[in-house]
Amino acid sequence: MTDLFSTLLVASLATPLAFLGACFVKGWRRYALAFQWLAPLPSLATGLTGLTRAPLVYDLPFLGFTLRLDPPGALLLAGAALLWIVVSAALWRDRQPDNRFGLSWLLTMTGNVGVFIAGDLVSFYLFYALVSIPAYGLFAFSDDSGHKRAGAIYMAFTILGEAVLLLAFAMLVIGEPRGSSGIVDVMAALPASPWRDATLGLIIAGFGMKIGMVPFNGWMPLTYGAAPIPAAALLSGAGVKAGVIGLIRFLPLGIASEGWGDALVVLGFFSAFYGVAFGLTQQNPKVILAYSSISQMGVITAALGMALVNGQADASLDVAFYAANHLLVKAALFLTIGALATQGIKRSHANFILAALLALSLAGLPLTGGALAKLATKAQFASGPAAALATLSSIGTALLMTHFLICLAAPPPAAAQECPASLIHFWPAAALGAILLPWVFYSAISEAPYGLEFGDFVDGLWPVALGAGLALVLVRTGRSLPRVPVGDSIVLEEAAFHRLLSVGPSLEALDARLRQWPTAGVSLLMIILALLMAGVSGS
Amino acid sequence: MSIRPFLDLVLASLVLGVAIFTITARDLFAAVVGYVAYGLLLAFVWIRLYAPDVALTEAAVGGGVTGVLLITAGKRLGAPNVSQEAQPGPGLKILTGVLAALVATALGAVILMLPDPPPSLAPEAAAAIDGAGAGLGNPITAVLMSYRSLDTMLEKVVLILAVMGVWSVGTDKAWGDAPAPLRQQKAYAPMVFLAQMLAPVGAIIAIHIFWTGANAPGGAFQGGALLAAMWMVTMMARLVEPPRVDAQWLRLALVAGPAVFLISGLAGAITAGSFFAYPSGLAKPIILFIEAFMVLSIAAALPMLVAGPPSEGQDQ
Amino acid sequence: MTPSVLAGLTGAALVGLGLYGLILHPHPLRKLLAFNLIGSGVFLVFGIVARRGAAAGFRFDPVPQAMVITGIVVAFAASAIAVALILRLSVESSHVTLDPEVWTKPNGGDTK
Amino acid sequence: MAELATTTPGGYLLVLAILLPVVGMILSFTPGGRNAERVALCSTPFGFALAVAIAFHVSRAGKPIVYAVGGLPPPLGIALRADGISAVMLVAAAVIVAAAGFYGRAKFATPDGVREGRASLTFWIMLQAIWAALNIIFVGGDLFNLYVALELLTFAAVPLVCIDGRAETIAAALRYLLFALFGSISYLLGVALFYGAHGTLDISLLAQRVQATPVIWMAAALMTCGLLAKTALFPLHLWLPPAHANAPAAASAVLSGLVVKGSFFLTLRLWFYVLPALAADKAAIVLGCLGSAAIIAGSIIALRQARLKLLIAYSTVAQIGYLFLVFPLAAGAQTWSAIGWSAGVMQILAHAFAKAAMFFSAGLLAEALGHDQIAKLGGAARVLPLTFLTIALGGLSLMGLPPSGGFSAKWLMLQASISSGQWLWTLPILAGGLLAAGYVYRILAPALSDDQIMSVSPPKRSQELIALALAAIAIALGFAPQTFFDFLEIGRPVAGQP
Amino acid sequence: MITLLDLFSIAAISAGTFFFFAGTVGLLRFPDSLTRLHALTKADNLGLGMVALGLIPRADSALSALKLIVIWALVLVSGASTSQLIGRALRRGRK
Repeated sequence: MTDLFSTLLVASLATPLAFLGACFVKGWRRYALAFQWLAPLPSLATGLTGLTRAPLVYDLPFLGFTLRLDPPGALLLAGAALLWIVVSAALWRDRQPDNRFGLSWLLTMTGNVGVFIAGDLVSFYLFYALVSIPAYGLFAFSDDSGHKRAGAIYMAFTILGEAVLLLAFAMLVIGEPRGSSGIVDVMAALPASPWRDATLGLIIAGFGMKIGMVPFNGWMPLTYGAAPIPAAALLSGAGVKAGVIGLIRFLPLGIASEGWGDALVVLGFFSAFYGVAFGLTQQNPKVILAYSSISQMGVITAALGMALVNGQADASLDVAFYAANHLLVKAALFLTIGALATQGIKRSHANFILAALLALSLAGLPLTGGALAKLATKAQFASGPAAALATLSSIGTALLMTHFLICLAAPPPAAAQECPASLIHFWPAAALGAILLPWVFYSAISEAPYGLEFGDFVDGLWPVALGAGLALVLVRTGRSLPRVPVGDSIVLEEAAFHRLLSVGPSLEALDARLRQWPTAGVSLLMIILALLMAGVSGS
Repeated sequence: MSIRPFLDLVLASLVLGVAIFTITARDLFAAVVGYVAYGLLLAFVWIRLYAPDVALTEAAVGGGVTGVLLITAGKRLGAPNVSQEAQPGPGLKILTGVLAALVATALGAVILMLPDPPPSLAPEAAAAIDGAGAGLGNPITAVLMSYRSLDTMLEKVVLILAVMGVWSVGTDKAWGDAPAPLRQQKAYAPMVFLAQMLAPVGAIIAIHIFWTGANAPGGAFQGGALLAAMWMVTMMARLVEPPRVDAQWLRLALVAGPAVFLISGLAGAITAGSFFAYPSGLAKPIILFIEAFMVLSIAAALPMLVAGPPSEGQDQ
Repeated sequence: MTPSVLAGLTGAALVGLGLYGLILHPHPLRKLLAFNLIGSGVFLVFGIVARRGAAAGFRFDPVPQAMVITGIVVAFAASAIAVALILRLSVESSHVTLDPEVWTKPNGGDTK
Repeated sequence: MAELATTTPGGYLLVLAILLPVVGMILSFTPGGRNAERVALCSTPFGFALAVAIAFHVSRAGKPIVYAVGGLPPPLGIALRADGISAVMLVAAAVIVAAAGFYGRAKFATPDGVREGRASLTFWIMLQAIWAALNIIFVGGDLFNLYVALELLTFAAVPLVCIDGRAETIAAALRYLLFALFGSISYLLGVALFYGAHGTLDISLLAQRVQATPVIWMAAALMTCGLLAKTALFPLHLWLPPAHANAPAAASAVLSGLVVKGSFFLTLRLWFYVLPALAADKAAIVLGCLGSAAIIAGSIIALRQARLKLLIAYSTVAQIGYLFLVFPLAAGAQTWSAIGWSAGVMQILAHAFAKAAMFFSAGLLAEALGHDQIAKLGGAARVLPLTFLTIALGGLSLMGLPPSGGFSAKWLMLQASISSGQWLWTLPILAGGLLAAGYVYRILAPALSDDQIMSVSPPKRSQELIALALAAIAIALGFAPQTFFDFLEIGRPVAGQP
Repeated sequence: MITLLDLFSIAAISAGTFFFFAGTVGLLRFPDSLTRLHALTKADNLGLGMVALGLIPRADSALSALKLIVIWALVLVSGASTSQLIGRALRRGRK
């Protein structure tokens, strides 16, 4: 039985790679791209199978890669695979995006699948890079300057994150005495490692850049604003979860560590409220969703922080569930923008109500998946200030989501064309799925019952109602909120970056001087003398 | 108590003086002439260091052939062509001077620190004279041809490569033609006379040097260099013109030395059990055989290096 | 002061002189002269090493002398290539200089 | 160490590896004409086979294989030695030379109508000369023998720079030659001092005899600087950008991928094989600092180049900097020095293949578009998909993203610098990666954008595939198994136990 | 004890050195290049001849004696023709 399972595991990675290979055969390329929605099917199967099983480890021969699937990974894998299948199928059914886009799409998909099942540092780093970098091709291959800017900024953050993580991983592997690079082994060795704190700092910073943790949040609104709806749905839904799984894998959840835990909680909740606050200043629904992602990822960070404080190893599954719910809902919400843009809200109130349910599910509306997600993280936000902040954040989410619903009335013009017709057609199904599917997963991962008593119902309802109410009040009082440029802090960071670039010309001038013959000769003599002195004084 | 140390001192200061002149001379051509004189003086220094072979080489190449090369270059460049580039500023001059002085001082210091008793391979060489270099009275030839045969072979390859490099600097259209003559003027009686007188004698002396090289100072390179000089003299006198660069005989002459060296080196693997080894007893004749061809190659290569790349319309 | 020590110091001085010229002279041919000066200085160092190595009935150690002979040949080959380049440069362009500024074209790169 | 002076089984292969290209040169030169091309191309497979055979012998023996030329062992005779790193370098050289040869056919085949062409004859002869010189450098065991090889290398490389005869390129070649001579004479002076101090130039004998005397330090300083000048380590890089950017693509690839590695290889030999017994930490730090400066400055200036080939040339300046981090990172006999050593060799190989591939592609691109202005590359990737795939793969390795040789090199360097407690080196390593990403992005982002562009003439598919193959090797290096790194350890002297 | 041959050698060589000295003085003191050239060639060729003559009796073998004469002859030839060339060059320089 495990053999079949491990075969599935390998297949879930091999299939996308096979499609990738097919792209290099001229005749097959069209079909490989058109039918790539089939590629994640094994991953879906693997994910669903892996939900309830003990972690499975499988060493790939030759490559020295290790695959490892545990329930949290399985949960996210299943969700991501499902999303990729649905969106890819729709996208290639209605229109044939060009090869650049298709290839970037397929590469991102491969990385996204791989990152959940990678078992050793190097392969994790590889898939993490794969899910991050080719995504550039999903929105930035354009002659529009805005898109180019978004792409450049996205790339800058991605590469910076990669560099930070590379250093962190190097420390991890050095800290492991037996020289293994398996994630489990290096994490087991981390507490004893002399570089423990530096490693953790780098880990949080590196993955923080992926999940838009403040102050690394600037790229997210820009990117989602620029990306066409299907791409945005996938990046915000599945792509970002690479960062979440990273934090889940590389935070020593089992071992209580006060300092880092508290730090994470603070960072997390700060992001959560920051996202809400700045989201409210935006009008473009896509951008608002981006800010809500920042806020939701903040909640996740905070949850992980609490888990770190209390040393709850099992928290990883709860957080994964929260993330999986966000994965489905956020993707569905992006599709909603396209759907309502074309159908027009006036025509069917049903649609609007559905959209509202979907949006408020993020805030934990009872009976929706969101409510389950809240329940799942109850263990983390059990009591004390954390619990209060958690409730506060869901009020905020409700507020932001209502703002989103209001802004849906004036969707961005391009939204209609961006979204594939069939997705719009099946949008209600997708939305319902996003609301209900978590129930399926939940039964698989947790035995904590979802109480249907009136009390729980009210507990779940009042923050949502309060948030929505606040939003409406906000509308009544007229928008007196300041207009913040998309990506807020990014503007400052760009300015700083350009100041940094200004060393270029001076360095060039220096180089021109150094390349003068006499200067070079003089430096040669100086190096001779320097080496001589270094040697004589050294010995 | 002898006058020698004084003479040495004079010689050293003379060498340094000419060197300083070469570096500081305002005029390009003057510097070139200074360098030629310097090369000849250096030969005496080598004599004083008991290095007659090096002295011969230095006189033939350092003084002679290099002299012709540089003088021809200086003449072709002419006066006005001294670079338009700004002269370096005084600050740079001082800095460079100080650094160069520092390096020279450090070098002098470590030379004085060289270990005593000095390490030497002379005993090994002495023992080896009647070993692998059997029958060679001149240890340097033994070292060059047998112990460091790989170096010597490669050095000849370097010569060929240099010839090719010089030729490659020409223009595409001129390829295959002959290099420009060494002197532009028409044949001139005294020059012709000199060439006619000197060339045969020089050739004989060259062969003599090569032949005695086995036992006495001298050898393939010195002989070849002298032969080359003679060829250049005749070319300067316009008695003969430089050959076309695609002439087969020329290329064969150029590669003869290294080729024969290579072949015998490879043959050594069969006949003597190791590459570049000589079958015992036959070492001397084989070495002389190889050297004969190397004389030919050197005599062909040096003038070609001086004559420069092929130039259009030099077809005879 | 023995001849070999004297020659060694002369060699060091020549190296210093040559370095100065090689670095400061703008004209490539002058640089080449300076290079040859350094070369002869280096060969003198070999020479005194050989002289000091006098032993076993030899008045010199033959190995360094053999190296000097090889070195002289190589140095000459180098000079020949350099001279050929200098002359061609003087034909191709008005200024015989190594100054990079003269040769860097900001918008170059359109291949002919 | 006595076993390093006497011929071992398979030693004869070393002589053959040296003589094959030499014979090829002579055979190309004498009849000239089209033979040059035929001889050069035919000899490449044999050379490759020889290199592989040598590698096989080394791995089987588990220790260096030696050949005493003429059956005359050092100190009087010359010995040739091949250890793990030499064998690897021999193979790499054979591959890249062969690639350059087959790539260069398009441009340097003897034109019809003439019996012999200047450019073509020069190219084929110099290519083989470079090959010969490199092989000697990789297996040579005698410092003076290596000097002759260095000169051979320079004299072969210079004519390739100015093969097209434009004044610009001649000036570049002249600057290259003169500065390289500067370097070689400095090296030779060091050789003289070594002989004067210890009466031998054989690497393994010196390794046993050297003591840390001022004479040795002076010799080491002079030789190192000479080699740095030939390796174009910042700030001694004045000759490299014009020379590599103006040479024809086939030549640039060899110059940038292999020739600079030759002199760097000798620097490794000097410090790790001749002077392992010396406490050279300070000197190593000097070299490491120069390397770091090269990484930062080279990358930033590469970021600002307008021409693709100049950008790639400056990226070479930067990548050379990485090589010199080996000296602090692989010093001593600690556990981490093995990691540092592997990192250095991996960086040599990864850069050699990636850079050769990129120069090939740059050449194709310039042929196809009629220019190599980065600003005018908009949309070029749709015209030349394969070429840009190659550039992307090469860039991947330069950036140090997985899976690639470049990644393995940086990954190991980081590990070595962390576990050796030399934290500061991680900064240039990472910064270099970021900046490299910057300049690769500068090439690729516009090329992949929607802009429209006209292709002058489509490139030859065969040439594109050769470039792609080299890039693929650079990527494949990322999957090198542990046995490969063990192989590199063969014959590496460990400090303290000469 | 000093033989006649020794006396002869001493006389010849000192005469030769005198001519060299004279030539050098001429080189330094004469007004223009042509006259300097004249002094140099004339005096030095003779001086060298004297020296060679003086050395012949001291030569260890007939061959080396012959060598001395050959050397002198070569110097005469080259000296004569080179001075011609230099003179011509000078005249051109004037015009």
